[in-house]
Amino acid sequence: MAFLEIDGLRKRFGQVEILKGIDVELEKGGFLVLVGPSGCGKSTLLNTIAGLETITSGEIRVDGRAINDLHPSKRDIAMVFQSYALYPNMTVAGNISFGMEMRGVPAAERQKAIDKVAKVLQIGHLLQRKPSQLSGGQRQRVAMGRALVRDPKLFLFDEPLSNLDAKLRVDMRIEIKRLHATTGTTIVYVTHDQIEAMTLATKIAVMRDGEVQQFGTPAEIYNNPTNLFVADFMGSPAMNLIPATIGTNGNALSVVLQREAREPINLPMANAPAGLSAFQGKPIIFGVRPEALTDPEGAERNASNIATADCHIEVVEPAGSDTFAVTNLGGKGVVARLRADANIQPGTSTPLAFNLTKAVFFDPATENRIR
Amino acid sequence: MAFLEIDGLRKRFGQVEILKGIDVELEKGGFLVLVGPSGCGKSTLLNTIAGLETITSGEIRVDGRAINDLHPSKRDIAMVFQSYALYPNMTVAGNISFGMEMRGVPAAERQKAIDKVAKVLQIGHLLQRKPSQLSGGQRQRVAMGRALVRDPKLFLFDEPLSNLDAKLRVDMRIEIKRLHATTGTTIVYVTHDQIEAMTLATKIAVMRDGEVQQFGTPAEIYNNPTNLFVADFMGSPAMNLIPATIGTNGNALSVVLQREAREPINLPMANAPAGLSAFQGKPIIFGVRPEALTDPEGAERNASNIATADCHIEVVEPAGSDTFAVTNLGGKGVVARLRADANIQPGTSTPLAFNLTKAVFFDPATENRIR
Amino acid sequence: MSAVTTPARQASGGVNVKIINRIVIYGLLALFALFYLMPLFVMLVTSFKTMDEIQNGNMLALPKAPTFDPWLKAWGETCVGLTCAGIKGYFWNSIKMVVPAVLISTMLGALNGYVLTKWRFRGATLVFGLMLFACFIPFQSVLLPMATILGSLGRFGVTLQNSVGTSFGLGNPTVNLVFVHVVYGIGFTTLFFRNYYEAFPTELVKAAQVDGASFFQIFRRIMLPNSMPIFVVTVIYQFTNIWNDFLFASAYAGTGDAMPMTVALNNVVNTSTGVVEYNVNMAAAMIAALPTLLVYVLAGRYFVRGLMAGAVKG
Amino acid sequence: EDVKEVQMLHWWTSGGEAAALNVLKGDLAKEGYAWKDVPVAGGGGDAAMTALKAMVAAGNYPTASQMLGYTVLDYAAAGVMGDLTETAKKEGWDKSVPAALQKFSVYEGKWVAAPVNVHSVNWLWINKAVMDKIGGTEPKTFDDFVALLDKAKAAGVIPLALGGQNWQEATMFDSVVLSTGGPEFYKKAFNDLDDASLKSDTMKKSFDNLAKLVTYVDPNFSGRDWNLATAMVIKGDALVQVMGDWAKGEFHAAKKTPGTDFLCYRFPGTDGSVIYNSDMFGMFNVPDDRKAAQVALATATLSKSFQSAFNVVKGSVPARTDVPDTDFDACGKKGIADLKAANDGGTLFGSLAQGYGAPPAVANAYKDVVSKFVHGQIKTSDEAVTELVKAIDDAK
Amino acid sequence: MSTVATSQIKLTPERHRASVRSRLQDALPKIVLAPSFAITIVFVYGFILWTIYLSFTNSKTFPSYVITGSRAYQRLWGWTFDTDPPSSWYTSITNMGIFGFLYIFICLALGLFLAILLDQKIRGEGVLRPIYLYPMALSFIVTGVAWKWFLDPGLGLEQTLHQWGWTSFHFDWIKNKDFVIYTVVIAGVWQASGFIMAMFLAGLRGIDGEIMKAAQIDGATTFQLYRRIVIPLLRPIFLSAFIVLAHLAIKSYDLVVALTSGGPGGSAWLPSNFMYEYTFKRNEMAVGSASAVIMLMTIVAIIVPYLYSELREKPR
Ligand SMILES: Nc1ncnc2c1ncn2[C@@H]1O[C@H](COP(=O)(O)OP(=O)(O)OP(=O)(O)O)[C@@H](O)[C@H]1O
Ligand SMILES: Nc1ncnc2c1ncn2[C@@H]1O[C@H](COP(=O)(O)OP(=O)(O)OP(=O)(O)O)[C@@H](O)[C@H]1O
Ligand SMILES: [Mg+2]
Ligand SMILES: [Mg+2]
Repeated sequence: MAFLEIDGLRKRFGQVEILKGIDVELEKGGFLVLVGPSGCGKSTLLNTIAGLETITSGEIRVDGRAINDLHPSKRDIAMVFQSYALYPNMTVAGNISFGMEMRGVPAAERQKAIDKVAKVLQIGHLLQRKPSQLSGGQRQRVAMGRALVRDPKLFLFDEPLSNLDAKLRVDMRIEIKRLHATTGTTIVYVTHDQIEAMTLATKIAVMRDGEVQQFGTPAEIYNNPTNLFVADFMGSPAMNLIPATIGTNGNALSVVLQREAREPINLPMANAPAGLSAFQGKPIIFGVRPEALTDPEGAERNASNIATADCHIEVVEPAGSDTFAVTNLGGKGVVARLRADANIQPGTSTPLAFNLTKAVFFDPATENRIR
Repeated sequence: MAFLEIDGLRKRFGQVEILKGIDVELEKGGFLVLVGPSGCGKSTLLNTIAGLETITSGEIRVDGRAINDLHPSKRDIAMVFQSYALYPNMTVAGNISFGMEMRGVPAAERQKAIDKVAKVLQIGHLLQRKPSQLSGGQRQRVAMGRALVRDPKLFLFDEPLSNLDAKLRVDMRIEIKRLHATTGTTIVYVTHDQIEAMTLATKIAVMRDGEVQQFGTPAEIYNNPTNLFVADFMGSPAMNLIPATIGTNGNALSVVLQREAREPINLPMANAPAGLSAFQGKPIIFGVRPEALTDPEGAERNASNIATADCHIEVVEPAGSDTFAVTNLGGKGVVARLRADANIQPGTSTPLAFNLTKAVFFDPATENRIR
Repeated sequence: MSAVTTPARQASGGVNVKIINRIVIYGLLALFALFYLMPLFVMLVTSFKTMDEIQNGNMLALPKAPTFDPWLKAWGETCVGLTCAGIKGYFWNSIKMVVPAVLISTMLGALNGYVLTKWRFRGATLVFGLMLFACFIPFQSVLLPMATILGSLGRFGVTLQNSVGTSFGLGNPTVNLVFVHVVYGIGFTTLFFRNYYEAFPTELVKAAQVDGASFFQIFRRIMLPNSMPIFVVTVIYQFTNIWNDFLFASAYAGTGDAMPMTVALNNVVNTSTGVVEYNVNMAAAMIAALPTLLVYVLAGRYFVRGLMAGAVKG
Repeated sequence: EDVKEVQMLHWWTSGGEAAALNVLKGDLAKEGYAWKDVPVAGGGGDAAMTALKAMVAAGNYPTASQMLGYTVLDYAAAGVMGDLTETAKKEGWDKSVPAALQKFSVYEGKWVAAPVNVHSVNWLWINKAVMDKIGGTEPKTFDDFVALLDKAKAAGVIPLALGGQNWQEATMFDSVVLSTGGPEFYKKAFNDLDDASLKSDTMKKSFDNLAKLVTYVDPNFSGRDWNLATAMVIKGDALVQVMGDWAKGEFHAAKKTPGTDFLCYRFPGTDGSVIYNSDMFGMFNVPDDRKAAQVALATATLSKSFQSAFNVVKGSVPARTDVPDTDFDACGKKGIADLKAANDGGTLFGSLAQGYGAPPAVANAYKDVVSKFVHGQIKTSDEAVTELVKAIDDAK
Repeated sequence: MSTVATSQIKLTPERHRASVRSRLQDALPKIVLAPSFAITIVFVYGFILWTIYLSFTNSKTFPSYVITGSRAYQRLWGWTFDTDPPSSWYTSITNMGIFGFLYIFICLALGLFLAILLDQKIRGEGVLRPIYLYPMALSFIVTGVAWKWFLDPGLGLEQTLHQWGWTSFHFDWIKNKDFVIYTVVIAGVWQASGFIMAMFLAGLRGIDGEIMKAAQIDGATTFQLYRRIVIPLLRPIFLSAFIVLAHLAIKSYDLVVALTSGGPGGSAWLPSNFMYEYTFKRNEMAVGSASAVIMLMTIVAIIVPYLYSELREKPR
């Protein structure tokens, strides 16, 4: 039996149904990351788990026990709010220790815990300030501190790092990972950061409009998206989803990509998924991630199925560690990720290598994956 | 004469000096990104530009005119607040159009502008809601809309995209870039997102503790950090900064990296910076970005100065588009970015390629760059 | 560095406007202060005049021969009924009654406001509406039924006294007044707090719940510390209303020992015949109002700006 | 409650009255009874009556309460008053207290209240200096009075001091009616509420006379307290005030003596009649163990010594006709004589304005009409008569 | 579908275990509210019913519990149209209209205005605030006298200005039956507006500063800032202030008595004076009760729609 089980959870605000039957299970010590477009219901889901919103129907069980009717203060949950929700009348130290105080932890112990967490979060010098005297990131860290200082059954984090600088965010991410590894607590975590999602999660739930689109391990989600939405949503820059048709190339299938003012590209598929043959001659969506579409020098040397094609480069976007190039295929802008030093000019033609082992295909009608 | 000139700006809150003499200049139509650790004073700087905080000393000029004493409403500035600061009593549409209304834009025109901006921000269906009925990301988009809908002299954005999902964030980033390109407005922008900073900025100011550490173009900042702080701060994952010593390899200098329980690595430097020779035999900090430290197959094929060395891999972190591997050099964890498929196991040894053309060196005493 | 000194001068146009603005604002404030102070001024100068001067001089003129006697008389000599020991003795009666009544009604109001905004239940609005409307009941028409009930409670108190040994304060005029003022005060206190808490971020309550705080802990630790301004307003309101109440005080506690200040003051001021000693009356009135004035001045300091600033996004 | 204690609700809080009550307090103390004061001043007893009602509703009866006329009867009808008949018999109140007062202090044959004093309202209070200056003499008829007022006016003095509050206006009108219509008419109209009299031309004439008097009043009279009006006379700003004998207290307080500083005349044309009102101590039906104290109080109240002492200060006359007038001043002596004469001659009438002519509902309706007439809401005497009849009818 | 069904079956025993404590938890807010509510029901609504009952009896000095019909209402109804000369009741209700409107409106406007002025980071706020507030502290038992003098043409303002040489100045409203009610307004405003100022000030102090900043950036002038952002945010305070003022207006009994003793010919009466007069002075308790009932009805008619629009659950 899983530790956290959510069964057919529904929630309406007035007329609008915000959560439309969520089913999720998380093992003890698991790390569930909720991702999804803004407004899809992630915060609402966390709130229902915490007991801060009533649910319309469905059940939430923790450790086999239904907690639907349990008061939030009895659920033994720590939560970081997206809006911080710091107590304006208390100092940072007061904010952090409030939860412990409520649970009757002795003062000396509280002080120790505050000091420890303040060190981790680098807010030691702010302990005596009021929230109104803090910067955005500092507030967020205090909100984190309030959760981390406790030892609950379940952590709920709602975009806890969104206002931190990249460096601190990495530090905090590692800190959360360490917390998770050492204490083995169970965590539900909302983030918009791909890296956070991929590196922290043991399970990811991709949500959309109050429904879970795919629920699986990070690798499953990244490499085997079940539908167009998940494929499009996960990964940054996003997967290129190119309208294409399936042709034949000898007795193997091939993917035909239209180009502007040039003959189409015909990519031979060495090991196409079984379902693809049914689409011969029909339109499909061809999905390839930017990192699987690169300059031949940058391409993986031992990938089994690489096809190279000349592409017209429209935009070049150097981004420090990489350079992104945009070409046009199948009527859409397609992003390729090249090495940072790739010597490439907008307006020129350049051969790009397609790593077809990584390609995925979708049925444009159902938007589902063709397997 | 630059469009926005900030001269010796200082600001204290009570005893604490938060801005310690900021000097920044931005040409008309420029895009200045402020980055820096949480709490370094970015929001405060924006606030002073907007006239929302008094300044202790110094001067702010827009278009050659000192605006120190000008009321915020007279400065013709649009701003997105880190805390959104939406008007709780107005609908989304009201929030967005308020600024125009204040400036006497006729209703019909306002409606058109709202519709346009709502479409861009994908909040058309929320126009009649009150802020309290929005999710975090939706609120942030409304806050953006409030700024974008106007046509001010200067835009100030304080982490406007931090709560958006990656996909939307990319869309919005592109939107801002387009806005900037088409209208040629001048923008000051705070972000923690490396990609945003690198792709949007014409100038970046890296701040730390109320001081500007480096001010330059994104490429300058990324490739030529003036000091350890900037090098460390910009880029994600961060640049590896490895304690090393300078040795000789024939008549060329070489970098000597200590390893645990193995003989040191000795990397020959083909074109070392001139200043480095003075450090012969002395400790330095050797900086190499993760993307310049990769598996030999993934390394740039035509980089001029690549050295390969066997490294003991401690941690492997697959992150979708790449795999990060952590090894230990000079007593520090060092991150290498490998291809997503790199077949690598923690606990084994693997050759890693160092792209030394990209390496930078710092004096550990002054923390400044050795050139 | 030169930049540091120039800006103020360069933008002097703006500075001028600012100064004019300030002058206008202070001017208006001062003007209204005069308006409000006028009657107080009249009372003050009168209280320092002799009766001759009052009868023959201008009401607004400063006392020609200021005398402190009226104050001394009001404090220690003037007659309240047949006892001529000034009004000093009645302070304690009023305070004994006002302090508990204010505290109880304010706390109840705060709790009610808290429940009505942060623990909404079906019908909460109706309950609030009913309590609100209660503010409008004319006190004249509750005087008698309330007296009847208080009388019964008093008799019950005597029974208790005889059987249990304590009456729990039932029948005690001070307790009666406290009770009456609480009953007719909670409508307002609830209104004040409910409307203030309406804008109070619910997120904070949620956060505290997650932190394990109970219903009352949230109230005490989160709500109350953030309610200072409205607390001040409510206390001021209740304090003045109860302190100045005459109708209930005279009806339920007019009897010597428990007589509150207003009844005493009324007995000083509203003498049916005889020469009206305006100077003593004015002095007495001001002495009687001292506690309220003190509350205003002290409590006013707790109007602090920006309690909530930056607590919550959106 | 302590059985040796007298709880007394009253509104006599001003210096003289309080001093007078203190005499009573002292008398009781001599007999071993403590005085528990329950003073509620204001509004001529309104506030006290409200408090009394609440106390009675709560069942906390005071030993006694200062009360006026019909109120005593109302409370007696409600069955909350005690019975002092025994004491009355012993003390011979039936004989010494004027019958007109007994009408209010005896309910269904039982003594329920002890009258303290008798005020009469048909008085003129005149500043002697001003009178001498204008060379006036005592006016014997209404026309004399008008002539006198004219003289004062010509001399640049405010002829008539009036406080524009309804009870003052009505109190003056009581006298005007008595003067205009004579004793019979007054009794029929204002004590028996006889419709025909109320409607009569005499009443109309009375209103006209009132209107005439109002023309001699200064323009600022509205809302003025009666004692301020008295002060105008004392200071010589005004010649005369028509007011009950409590006005004498003000002259006393200002150290003025009758005859030399001020003059007291009966309202012209009312000599021989007295329009009275009286303060009573209503006695409540207290538990038996407190009755003794009550009896002591009642006895002390109607004792000759107290009656004399009290009324000297108060300006009124004793509520029993057998009190020697030795301590009284000239006006007091005249008052005592007048009362006796009126009592004997059947010309002692309750003041409608003061609540002794009819129950409060009627009295107040009457005051409304008079006041509206004085202030111009009612414009003609015809209208006034119609309104008066209507109002009294309504309130009956 | 099936999950929902099964989960509910599983739920039942769980619920039972949690029930006693968690029910108590759930009920706690209601338990806390209950005493106040019960008190209100008994001591307000119970007494209102009692008053209604009395108004149909023939109660005079004391309550009588024999229903005798609606004579009290008939009399009031008749008086409602007695305009020449105006009956006391007619005067009272028309005065109520004039006084209520002016008093509430001016107090709100002035209170808000002063609060806004005081909120401009004023030096000396600590001094000014109690100056504006103190009138509330003094009972009209005494300030009435000061006001009476001040407004009296022979003693106060008019006299003083005459002495200062402005002899044509004329201000005798307090003596004028048509204007006396306005002097009641002046004194009433003087007394209550400072408190209303304090209420608004408390509200202003609760507003998030960032929002004000945002509006300034949006180009709102100070006026617009207050009109469009601040005042709408003060809406609940308006409600409180309105209720306070409305009740003060309706209960302004001593104000009228102390200041005007009822005014020339009773021309300053308010319904509360009427009610008090009839109940306690004229011993016509039935009429007094009937007038109280009519007052309450009128308030219901005015306040309830307002309350409804303010309190109605906003559609989500
Ligand atoms: N009112 C205040 N009183 C005292 N210190 C303050 C106040 N407001 C801000 N500070 C401090 O000033 C510093 C700069 O704050 P600022 O908000 O500018 O930071 P920031 O760079 O925007 O940070 P972040 O990225 O976290 O938003 C912080 O250390 C903060 O704690
Ligand atoms: N009180 C409310 N009334 C009506 N709709 C609401 C309310 N609160 C939230 N919503 C709507 O519910 C949906 C889900 O909100 P939620 O806060 O869960 O989104 P989210 O997934 O957390 O988004 P984000 O990533 O932007 O924070 C949104 O579309 C929001 O507009
Ligand atoms: Mg959210
Ligand atoms: Mg910031």
